[in-house]
Amino acid sequence: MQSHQFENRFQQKIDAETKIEPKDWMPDAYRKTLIRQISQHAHSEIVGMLPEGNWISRAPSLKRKAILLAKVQDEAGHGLYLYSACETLGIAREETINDLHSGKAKYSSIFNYPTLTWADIGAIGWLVDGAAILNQVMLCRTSYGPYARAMVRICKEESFHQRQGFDILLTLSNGTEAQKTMCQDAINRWWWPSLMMFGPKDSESTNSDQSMKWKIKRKTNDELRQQFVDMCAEQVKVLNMVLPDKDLQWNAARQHYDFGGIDWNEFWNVVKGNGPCNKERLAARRKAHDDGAWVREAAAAYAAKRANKQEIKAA
Amino acid sequence: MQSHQFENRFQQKIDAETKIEPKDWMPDAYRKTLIRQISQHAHSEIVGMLPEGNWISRAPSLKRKAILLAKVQDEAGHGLYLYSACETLGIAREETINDLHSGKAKYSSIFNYPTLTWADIGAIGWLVDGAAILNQVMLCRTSYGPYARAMVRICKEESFHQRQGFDILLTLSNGTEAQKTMCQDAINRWWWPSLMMFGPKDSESTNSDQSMKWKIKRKTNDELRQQFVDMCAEQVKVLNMVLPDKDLQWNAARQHYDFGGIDWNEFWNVVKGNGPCNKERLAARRKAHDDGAWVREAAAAYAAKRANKQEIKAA
Amino acid sequence: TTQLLNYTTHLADNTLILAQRSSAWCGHGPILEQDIAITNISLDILGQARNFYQYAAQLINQSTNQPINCSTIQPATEDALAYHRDSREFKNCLLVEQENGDWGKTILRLFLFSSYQYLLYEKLQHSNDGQLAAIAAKALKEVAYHVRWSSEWVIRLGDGTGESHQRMVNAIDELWPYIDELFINAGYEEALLEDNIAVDVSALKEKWFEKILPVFNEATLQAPQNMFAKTGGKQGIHSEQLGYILAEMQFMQRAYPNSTW
Amino acid sequence: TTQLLNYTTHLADNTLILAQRSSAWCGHGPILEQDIAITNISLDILGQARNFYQYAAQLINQSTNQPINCSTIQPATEDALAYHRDSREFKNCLLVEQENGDWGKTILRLFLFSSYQYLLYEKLQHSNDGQLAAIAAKALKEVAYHVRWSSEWVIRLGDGTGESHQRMVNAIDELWPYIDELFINAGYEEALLEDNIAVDVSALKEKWFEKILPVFNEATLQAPQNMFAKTGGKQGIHSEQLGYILAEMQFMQRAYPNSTW
Repeated sequence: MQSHQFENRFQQKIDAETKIEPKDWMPDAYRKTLIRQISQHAHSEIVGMLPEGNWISRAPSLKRKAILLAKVQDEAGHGLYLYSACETLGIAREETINDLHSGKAKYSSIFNYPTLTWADIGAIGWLVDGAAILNQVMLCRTSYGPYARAMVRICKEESFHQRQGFDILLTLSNGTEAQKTMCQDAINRWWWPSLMMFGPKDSESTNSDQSMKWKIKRKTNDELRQQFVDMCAEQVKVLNMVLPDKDLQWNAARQHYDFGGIDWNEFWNVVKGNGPCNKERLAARRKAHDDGAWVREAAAAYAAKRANKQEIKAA
Repeated sequence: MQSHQFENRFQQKIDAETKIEPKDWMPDAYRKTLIRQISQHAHSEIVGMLPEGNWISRAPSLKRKAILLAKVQDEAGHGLYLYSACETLGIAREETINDLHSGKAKYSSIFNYPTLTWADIGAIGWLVDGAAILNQVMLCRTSYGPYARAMVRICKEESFHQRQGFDILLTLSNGTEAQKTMCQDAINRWWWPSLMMFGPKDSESTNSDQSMKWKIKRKTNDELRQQFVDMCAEQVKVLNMVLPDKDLQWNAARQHYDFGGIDWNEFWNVVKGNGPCNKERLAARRKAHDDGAWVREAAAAYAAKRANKQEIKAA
Repeated sequence: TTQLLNYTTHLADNTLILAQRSSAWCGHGPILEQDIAITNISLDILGQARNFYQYAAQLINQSTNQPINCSTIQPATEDALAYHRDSREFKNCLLVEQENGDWGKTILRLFLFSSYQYLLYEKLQHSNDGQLAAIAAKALKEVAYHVRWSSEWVIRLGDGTGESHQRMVNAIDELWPYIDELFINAGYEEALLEDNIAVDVSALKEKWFEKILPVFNEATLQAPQNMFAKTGGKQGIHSEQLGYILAEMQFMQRAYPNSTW
Repeated sequence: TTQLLNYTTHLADNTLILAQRSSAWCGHGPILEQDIAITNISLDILGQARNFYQYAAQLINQSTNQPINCSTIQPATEDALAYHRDSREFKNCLLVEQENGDWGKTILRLFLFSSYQYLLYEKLQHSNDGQLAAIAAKALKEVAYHVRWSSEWVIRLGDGTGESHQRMVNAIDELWPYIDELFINAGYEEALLEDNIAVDVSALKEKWFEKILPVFNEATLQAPQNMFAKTGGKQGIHSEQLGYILAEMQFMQRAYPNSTW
């Protein structure tokens, strides 16, 4: 069978909504795209632990502390699922992680913004997890089986997180003047970066068409972004807060909310490493990894010793 | 002239209240005693920066923060005077400091107690500096010239510190219930360790007699301790607080306050290194020294380069 | 009831401070799976703290006098107790407030403390105080897992590489002075022994060594002899660390009093 | 007057946070003489902060509306301003809140900032606001010394050993992104330019480089080209660090409100 025949068969499967599994033939570009996307997604979960982790020690009540701890732990779990999904494509976790630490691999730029107040934890839950979910719901039907299945597990937890985040903001919005101010301020700071999470405009997104054809993605960046705006524009009313966009308004003709222009300059700056916390985030991950080297070595040495002993016993 | 003639002359000078100066002949034991005592005193100033330094970042008002910073800085200055006095006896500062870090040299055990509340800063000023002053006032007339002169400078500042400490407590004692509780609690915790600062009872103090004869010391441990008790027993009334000693009472016959027995067991334990903070204090000093190694090396290297350049210029 | 309140607060403080320390690993662990594990354990311990504080708050609200100084907050709540007391009112053992240090020290602290906790809760589940008994019974299963997990790590690191062994030796050296305090009854414990409410911790020491030593042995580690004991935490006399822990932990409640979160 | 208050608070916050950071060296310096020097400098800077806060408090107490949120404390005082605002209300430049790092980074931060401060106060002493002018004139002499002392250290470390040179290169790399912010006028600065109350910081940049570069040159160090600038501090959008600084610094005032110290 010739290469283009494999390719045809592969595309037929995709078109027939048959999941691609690890041992199936797949085009190199498909594999590469998936590795890039899944590992980027995994890194985002892991780096995403940092901005929220920043408030674990200072959570304002024991209940919120417990919820936050559980949430950040869930993100570590998601990272684990995704690194595993990535490994089914033939790339070891260690290598994937090295790419993060070397700066070769990216992660979601949203996590390069600082969490400055407790309300930011609410805003991340509501907006950042909210944006992530729209993406992830779509990915539950992505064409690569292990990725899709990881997403199904992740989605359940994420929507829980989003509700918790909204609940933090709702509590603040019913609280003291200082709490209300804090709530609106967090929404102001997280709104635009959240919109950027869906990536560049469709007209400027290079990978989009092929990903759509392979059904890795099923909606375009702009479609998802519009869905997100429509959703938040309604939810923010429950909070008695406003989204920081004076151009935001319902468009009856489109049956969608119109919204203002995104500062793509800022977006690309943060992607390039010049966000407020890019250095800090990577430094924190590298430090955890470096500080843990002796632990991993010890665990490996111990495992080897044990294996050795058992061999001797067995002999 | 034979050795015992030198000794006689030396003792005559002492008896005539003539100060011994660095270039004068002195018995080895006198020199050693002084090195031990002055360096111990210098170390106490330096280590003593730590418990108070612990509250610089958390001082409850800007004014108190400034006063505390200035005070701890003064202690560094005192350390400097004393290391210099020590150097006149032929021992380099670096060596003296190494003896501290190796655990060979001692410092006042009082600094091995933790500063747990802001009131401790007041209690240290009032009680610890108060005890130190009695000792130091006596040392202004000590027989070794450089030591005596250093003490004159130090004493002026110390009595200022003591007043500041008392003022902290006075403010607390006129404050809220929580502040009053904090004030009494600090006095409770610092009283007995302060009494221990004067050293073992005369009957058990090994070096005392010789030091008295050489007029290094001019009062015994027990004399100074009694003087301290008499002083504090009156001052504590101004604070409307009590000293934590149920045996404390005025003895009209002695014209002194009687006071309860000291827990010498605790005293020796702390001296031996088993106080609450012995490890922490030494570790902090060692860390400062080790972390500063590259700075000292760089400064030396730069100075050498400059000297070299100037030589070349001069040539 | 003041003694019962003090005792319950002591149990609560032990767990809160340990949870606060341990949870600092979240997002910074040496291995992703272990990051998850230590966070899970922190969550368990925090849950125990909440149960104890809730009970303590109940005791305060039922009593007519208020023996614990959290006067600004009425009625007492778990948060009032956790966030509105200063360090002199905290009654946790010194062991749990010690700095995390490296992974080995954190693991060792957890191993030493949860081994103690296991023996404690095992007895406490039969306390004549029904609430304490119920909390202990529920927590016992969690603690059994903490002991198992941490002991496996003690063995792995003790008998791992030369470096990991040395780090464990150092950790033991740093933490050992805080062991004795676990087994010395405070006044509030003494007072509750007769009615079989509190556990006599002095009676747990031997059993504790029986749990610890085999693990140390397998880990090729040794328990130090006769190290000087540091005590005071159970009476509110802490190391200088605790003040910083509280300043950070309590900031929100202190800065924004009378707010709902 | 709101703008004047914001401006004064910005000047105060700059100095308080820098003093808070620098004073952490007290008792931990690399050389006893330098421990004394950095503490002395911290004291100077803290003194400037107090002057600015006292003036800000005066402005608040004179005005009828209260534009700064420290509602619990009446009348406004230097301490109310320093201890009862949260991080979003602090207006210091990001540069001063950066971690101390090693001695080289601390020195470099002081050198970069006090060189800026020197130029700033030089102009501010001619401000049409008499109080600001007086504070600046008084502080100028102190700052001149801070510049001299820190520049000597920059040279010594830059041109010292290979290690010290590398550490300085790293420090420059870490701190350079925070330089631009110094020279961008915030809204409250813009608003006060016309009346010659605030200093136009954008006009100081060139002179600043003229001060910095010869020292870098002598230190065999180079200023980076076109590094991305981080801003926000002057508008209250800080790094994650500031919250921790404040939690520690403000603890006593937060935990024991309405007390005299």
